[in-house]
Amino acid sequence: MSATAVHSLWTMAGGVTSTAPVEKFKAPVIEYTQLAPVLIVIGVAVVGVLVEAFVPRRARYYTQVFLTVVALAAAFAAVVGLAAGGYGTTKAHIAAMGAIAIDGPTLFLQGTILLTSLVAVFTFAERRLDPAAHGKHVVDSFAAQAASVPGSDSEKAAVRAGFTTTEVFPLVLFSVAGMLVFPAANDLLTLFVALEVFSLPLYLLCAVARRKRLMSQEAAVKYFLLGAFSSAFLLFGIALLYGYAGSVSYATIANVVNGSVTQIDPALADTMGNDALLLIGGAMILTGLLFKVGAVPFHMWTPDVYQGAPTPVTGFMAAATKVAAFGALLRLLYVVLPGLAWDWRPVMWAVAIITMLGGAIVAITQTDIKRLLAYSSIAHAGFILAGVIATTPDGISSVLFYLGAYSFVTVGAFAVVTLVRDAGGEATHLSKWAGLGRRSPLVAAVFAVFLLAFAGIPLTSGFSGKFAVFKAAADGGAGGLVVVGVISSAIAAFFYIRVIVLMFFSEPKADGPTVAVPSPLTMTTIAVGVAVTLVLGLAPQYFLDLASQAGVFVR
Amino acid sequence: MSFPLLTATAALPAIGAVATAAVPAARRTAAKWLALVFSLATLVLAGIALARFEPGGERYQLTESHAWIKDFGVRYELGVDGIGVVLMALTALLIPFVILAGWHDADPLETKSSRWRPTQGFFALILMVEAMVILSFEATDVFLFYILFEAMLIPMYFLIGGFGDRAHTGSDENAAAQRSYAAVKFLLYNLVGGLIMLAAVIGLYVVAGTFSLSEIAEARANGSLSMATSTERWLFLGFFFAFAVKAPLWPLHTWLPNAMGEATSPVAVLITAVVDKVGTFAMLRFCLQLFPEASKWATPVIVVLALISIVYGALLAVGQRDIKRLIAYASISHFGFIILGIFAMTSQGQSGATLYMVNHGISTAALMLVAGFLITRRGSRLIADYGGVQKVAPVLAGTFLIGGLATLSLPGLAPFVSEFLVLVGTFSAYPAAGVIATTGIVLAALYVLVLYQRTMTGPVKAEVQGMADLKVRELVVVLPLIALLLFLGVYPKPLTEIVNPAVQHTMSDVQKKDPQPEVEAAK
Amino acid sequence: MNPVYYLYLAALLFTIGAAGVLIRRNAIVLFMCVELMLNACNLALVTFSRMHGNLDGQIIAFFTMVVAAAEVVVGLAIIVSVFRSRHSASVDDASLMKL
Amino acid sequence: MENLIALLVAAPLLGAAVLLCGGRRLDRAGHWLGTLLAAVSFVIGVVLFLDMLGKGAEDRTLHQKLFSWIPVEGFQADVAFQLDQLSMTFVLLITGVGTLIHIYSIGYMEHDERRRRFFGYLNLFLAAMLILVVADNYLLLYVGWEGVGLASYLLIGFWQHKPSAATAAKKAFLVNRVGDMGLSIAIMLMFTTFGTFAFGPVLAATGETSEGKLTAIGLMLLLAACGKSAQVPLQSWLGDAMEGPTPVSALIHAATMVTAGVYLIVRSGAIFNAAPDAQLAVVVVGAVTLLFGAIVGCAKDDIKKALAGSTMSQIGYMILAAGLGPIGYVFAIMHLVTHGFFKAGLFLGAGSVMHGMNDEVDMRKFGGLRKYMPVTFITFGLGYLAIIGFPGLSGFFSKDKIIEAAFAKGGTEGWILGSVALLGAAITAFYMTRVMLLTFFGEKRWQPDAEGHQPHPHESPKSMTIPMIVLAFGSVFAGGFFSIGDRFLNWLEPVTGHSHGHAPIGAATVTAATMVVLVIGVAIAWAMYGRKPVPVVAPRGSLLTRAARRDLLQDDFNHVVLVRGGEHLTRSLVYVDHTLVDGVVNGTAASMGGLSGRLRKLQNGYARSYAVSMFGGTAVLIAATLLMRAV
Repeated sequence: MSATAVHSLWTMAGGVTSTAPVEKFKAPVIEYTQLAPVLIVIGVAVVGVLVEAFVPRRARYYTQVFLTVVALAAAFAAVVGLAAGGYGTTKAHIAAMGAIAIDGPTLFLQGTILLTSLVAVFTFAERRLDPAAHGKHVVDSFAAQAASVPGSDSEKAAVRAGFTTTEVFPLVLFSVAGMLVFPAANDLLTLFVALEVFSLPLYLLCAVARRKRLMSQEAAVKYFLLGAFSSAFLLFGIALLYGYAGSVSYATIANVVNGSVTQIDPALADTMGNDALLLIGGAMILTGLLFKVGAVPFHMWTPDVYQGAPTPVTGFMAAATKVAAFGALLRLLYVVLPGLAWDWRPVMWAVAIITMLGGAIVAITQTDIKRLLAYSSIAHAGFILAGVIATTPDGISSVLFYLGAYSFVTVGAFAVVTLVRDAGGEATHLSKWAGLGRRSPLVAAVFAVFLLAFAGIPLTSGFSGKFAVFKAAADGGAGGLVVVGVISSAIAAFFYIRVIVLMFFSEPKADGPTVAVPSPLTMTTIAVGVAVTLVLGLAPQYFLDLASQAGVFVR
Repeated sequence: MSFPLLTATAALPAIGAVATAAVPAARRTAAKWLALVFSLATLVLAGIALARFEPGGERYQLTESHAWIKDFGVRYELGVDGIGVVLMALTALLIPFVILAGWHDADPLETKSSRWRPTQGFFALILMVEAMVILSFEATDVFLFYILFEAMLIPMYFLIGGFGDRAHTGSDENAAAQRSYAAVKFLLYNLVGGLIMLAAVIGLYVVAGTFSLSEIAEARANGSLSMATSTERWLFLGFFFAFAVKAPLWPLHTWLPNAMGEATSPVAVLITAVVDKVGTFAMLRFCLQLFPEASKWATPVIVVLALISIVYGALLAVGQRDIKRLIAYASISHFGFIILGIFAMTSQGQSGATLYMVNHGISTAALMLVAGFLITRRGSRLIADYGGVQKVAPVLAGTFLIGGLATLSLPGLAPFVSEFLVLVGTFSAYPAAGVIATTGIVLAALYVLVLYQRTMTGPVKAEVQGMADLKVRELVVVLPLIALLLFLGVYPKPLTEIVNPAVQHTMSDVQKKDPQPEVEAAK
Repeated sequence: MNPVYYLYLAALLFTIGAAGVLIRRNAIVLFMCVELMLNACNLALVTFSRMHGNLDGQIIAFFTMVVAAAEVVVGLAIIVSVFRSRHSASVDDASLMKL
Repeated sequence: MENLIALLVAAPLLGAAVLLCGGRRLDRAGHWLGTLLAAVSFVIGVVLFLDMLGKGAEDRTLHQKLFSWIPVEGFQADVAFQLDQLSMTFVLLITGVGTLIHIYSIGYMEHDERRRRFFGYLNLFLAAMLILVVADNYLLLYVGWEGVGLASYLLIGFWQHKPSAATAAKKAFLVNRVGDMGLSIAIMLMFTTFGTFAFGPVLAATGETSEGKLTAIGLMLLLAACGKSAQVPLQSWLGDAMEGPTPVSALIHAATMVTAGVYLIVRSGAIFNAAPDAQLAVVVVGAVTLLFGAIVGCAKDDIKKALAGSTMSQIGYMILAAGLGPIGYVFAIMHLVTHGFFKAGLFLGAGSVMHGMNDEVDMRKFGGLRKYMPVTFITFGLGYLAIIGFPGLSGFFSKDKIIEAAFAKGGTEGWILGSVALLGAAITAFYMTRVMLLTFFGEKRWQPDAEGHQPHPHESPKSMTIPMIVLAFGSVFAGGFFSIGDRFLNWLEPVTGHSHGHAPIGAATVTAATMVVLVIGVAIAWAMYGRKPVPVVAPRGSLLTRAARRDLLQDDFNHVVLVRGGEHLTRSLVYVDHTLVDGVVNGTAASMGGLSGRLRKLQNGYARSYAVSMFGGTAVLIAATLLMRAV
């Protein structure tokens, strides 16, 4: 493989084997066109940083929004172009000297991430929701000046001056770039770097809410510390796997794991014999990924961070991170560790079960809509894990489909959450949502559609996704998981229904929140969410086809 | 390609629902008329379907088949057998009455809000339910059926929770709480049932690889699809559980009295006369056809549960103080009969059960709607608040009595035919069960007559004084139903002719033959 | 010297770091513990690199250092801003959101 | 000719439909229409009868199939009629007495604003009763059976504003339903045994099945008969049914409907003949009821209730006779017919008395009415003589035959049954004489009614007296007409069969014994009520009297055991439904909520504890993978 070629180059350069003639340095081959989506996003992100430096404050917002949207759209176009060019199927291969896999899942997930990010960015750019609070300045969801202390004079001054944190746009782009690489990573190093690239901007994004800044900062601290903690685990796992296989390339590790490796030098033979390295390493990498996915018991950051982060960020994070992380998880389990399936399947079974049940049960007693959606996302992670465990091609495609369906619902739902506001900003406490259906039937109805999709009611995308995943799981011999999934769906239904009851059947409170009339930006987000929800619910065949065509990993 | 009649029958009310919902807030009455017109047009289409159906022909007729979700092995497959077409027609028949009866049920109490359009919503939801129910009677694809089975819960849920009976005791908040409790209970019970069925649906796919009823049946018949006994049983239980919740069968019944009590009468009719029929219908179509062996295996338990439902429902009906809850428990008792008839697995039992679904739909509609008219007048659901109504409103009392007599299966009225068939069918297979079920007829008389006595007879209560008799709109609702009850009681042949062949198909699915009369068996 | 000992040391350092994260309250100390864990990883990587005789591990170690530096940038920014608003670096004080 | 059968039923049915749906417009002419249609039905009946007489005894049976009612695989129920001599007898009785009572009601109900509806119900009753007797299968019979039950319900509860009437109506329907349960089980048994429930095939095939099956069928039919004919233990509704207007009591609760049980048993003779155990049950029920009714009749002060007791008792005779088998069938029917005349006459007389006495029913408040209501007195008196079996009058012939047949049963059974029947005759003489004396003789004990109006007894209008006179003719002559030359026996024998038992004592002896007990009964009654003034307020009376006033405590038993027990049962079931069935579900939900609340606490907001969870999770993950490998 090309990766080893590169590495042996370095090895030789180190002079370990001086007997062999020194080869001529070969420039690495980088398939720029195939990496175009990532490169576009990163490039524009860098430009965005420059914009912050050089463009006058007044024009920054428009420039940034324009650049971000264009970047994401262009990247998406590139993905579509690649897919149309057959890179998802026949021409799938490993690019960038073994670092990146360009194949069906990669393109599908990149497409999903780019689209969800695009819609999510619309909510980032929304500036009409909070007009009354800050006088003449139009404001968005982000702090005027994140560095100023909450409640301090400098903050007030920043607000008065009409500052806005337009840095969020380049940050989002960096994060998206990381996410695009994450599921495509074909060696452990790329995996790690991508993880950090998409995580670090997210930590920052969490911290920059305009309202409830203390909570926002707290969310960021928690997310950061725990995220760093988990990446340490991931990295140690990487070290152990590398120790076991002598390589970080997925393909090589896979060959070593299932024993089909051809050349065995003594050192490799030595470490290969030590299964503990493999098992512990694998488990620790899983830990890192399960953390990102939000699976129990690595989920505990989720509610706090979802609640504290600015809602547009939450929506983006909940949707895109999950897609990227599951993509990476899939690739790890299907490409690197299939030989270890007998070991990780029972463990993942257990994780899936407690994730489904835990998420659903704890959600019952939640009183904050964002926390509720956080727990819901945990339960959904459990459902997706059920599909992951199927270990069949169907499993891959069902997970891909589920991720696509889920991410749009999530972005849409959080977009609706940004609309319901009172004097303190977003009114996220559930009691404030009482009677929303009376006051703004349309918003409530839209949110109900999202909730029903979360609950997996037929004719919504949630049902199609859930059905696909459960079907794959049952086909893959995980019937028990399906039963647990069904039970936790029932439990989960309870709290989704509770919100609907609250919105429609409770009398509106006198001091209840108002529903802001958003700009076309947020409207677009919500409309896309609803449209995708219904289309994937009523006529999912095209997308299922897409997912199943994309359901093959290249090795 | 011929005209997709079945699709049209289901699509029409769906379109109607959208159209009704789109009517501006101020044009309330227009929305009502629009809904009524759509429901009547649906009735016409259903009538055409009924007329086009040839009892002696193919098992499934008017079929349509289109690719839908290939990956799930799902096709958009429609077709009706005798049972389906009859129930479809019943649904189409009842909805105009439901709409007419609920004409004022969703008028907004205050007219100041311009965006809140309850009336439009109410009628749109009713039409939505109609569309889904009709389609579920037509679906010959398990997945398609499942989707509708679940999806219809949502409009039903909003109908129950959003439009409660305005006659209630206690404070408004209390009533609202009760109502949302009932709605949530309805939804959760049915959702849990549905989700368990989902597991079984997936299991079925894993085993069979398709959801097409005809393909599965064919594969089972020619032996290319064999299920392990335990698999079949688990799948059967998954399906049956969902249907038993919907039907509802004891002890899964407790959502029904709440839902029927809190909903407006037309919605209560919608629940018990239309939506719940999907459950019993599905037992006949899916449980027996897909899992014949498991059905036979489970029969003893189901028969016992059905018997408990019959007796228990009737006894609880006697003990109720709320008119609508009483009718709800009576319905539980009746559903016991239907399920008993289905699982007796005799021609008479199953024909009876099918007729029972139709007749119960009509008779409960009649009784419940009149009860609703009564309740609206007095503003109370409590039996004790009434007395002597027949003196002031004789026509109301008379129609109520006829509805009641139909409920207690008086010969000459339609329910008698079906109930007797069920009893005979059960008796010939399980004599003891038949005898126990017969006590249901005494208990039915008890709760109906007690209800009638306490509300309609005796001295005229002060609050009842001056109660108006039925108005023209209400008569238009009630009289056709009563006429139908009489007609089908005297001449049920048109129905039985359509139903019989379908029942024979089902009987051959489960490979059951009617027990021979002793005298002939001896020969 | 047997390189395995380095592995043991790496594991030990990793565990110390993890324990520190669990035990200490000061966000800065917590963060340093995480850095310790990352460096334990680096040690392990380098050791394995030596055992296998290829450079992959060493390269990753370099990357890790860069990443750790980036983490410091982000992390300190967040921690400092929290400190400024709360006048406390204790992570236990940041518990507005729970249940 | 057979097409007329449907018309027979259709005429009153049409009347019912028109009268009940017609609305107020028909108020003025409604009663005439109802009466006319009843008469039309009677005329058709007569035409059919004459036609039947013109044929040979063996081909008198007419069949008419209207349409296939419930065609289901293996199950064939037709709307088809069969008119044979037995049915014919009933048709004439029903339409004849029915028409008379329609006429009577024109006067009786004159002041009731709901008279139109009353006639509608009466017509409905006629139609249902005719369906009952001309049905050619048990299922259609069942339709008529329930139909008369409905009509009876509506008519007993006609004055619904009176709670007692509404309660009585409900009770009647409910008790009847218990009997109906028997009939439906019997039909189901027939279906599983014979594969059909048409009279012809079933009755022809009794030889092909076991006696056990037939006994079961027979007992179930008996249960049905008990309900409809107010036999012990389902007799309790009849007394309360007197809440209905008196013409109703006369028609439905004396002459026709209550005798349907007798019809059922006689019709199913072939089944009973082959099931001696069932037959025994029938005679026991008949004998017990005979005494029961008679005793109750002795104690009642309410004239209609006394007559109701008498009805019960007389039907007991008929059931007894029917239970005797072919010896008794004919006499059962004959007594039924004569009883139809005199009991209807008696009730109409009672109605006439009440009509004149401000609707007073307590006989202790009558007295000396013979002068004020001569026609009523004479017709009532003739009915009285007929019922006690005064020689030469109707009752004498029919009852005598039954007593004779009872003895002819043979053996100890015969002796016991015969004696019971004789004893019944004595008691009959006693209580009827009591009624007669209290009402028409002695001094006036009239009391003002609740509103303080002093009664002014007067003779009733023509429309009421004429039917009474006609019925009195029947009471006097029917028995003789039937018996002379065994006319009735010959008429019915082709249908019911007949056999002469071996009476241990001669017919003359029986007649003589009957006469003796009759005289004794009358004498005792005269001694108690004729010789000395009767107190207006009833004395406390002996234990038996008090028990008899309360229907021999049977109602109390029902009340305590069934009503109270039932109330407790339903109430506890409501509780169970709420706490147990619903409770389990709510409990699951609540416990889920509790679990949620507890698990929620883990999310305590401290980042370090989250890290612990992660660390622990990883540890477990690693341990589990390693363990998995080790195992």
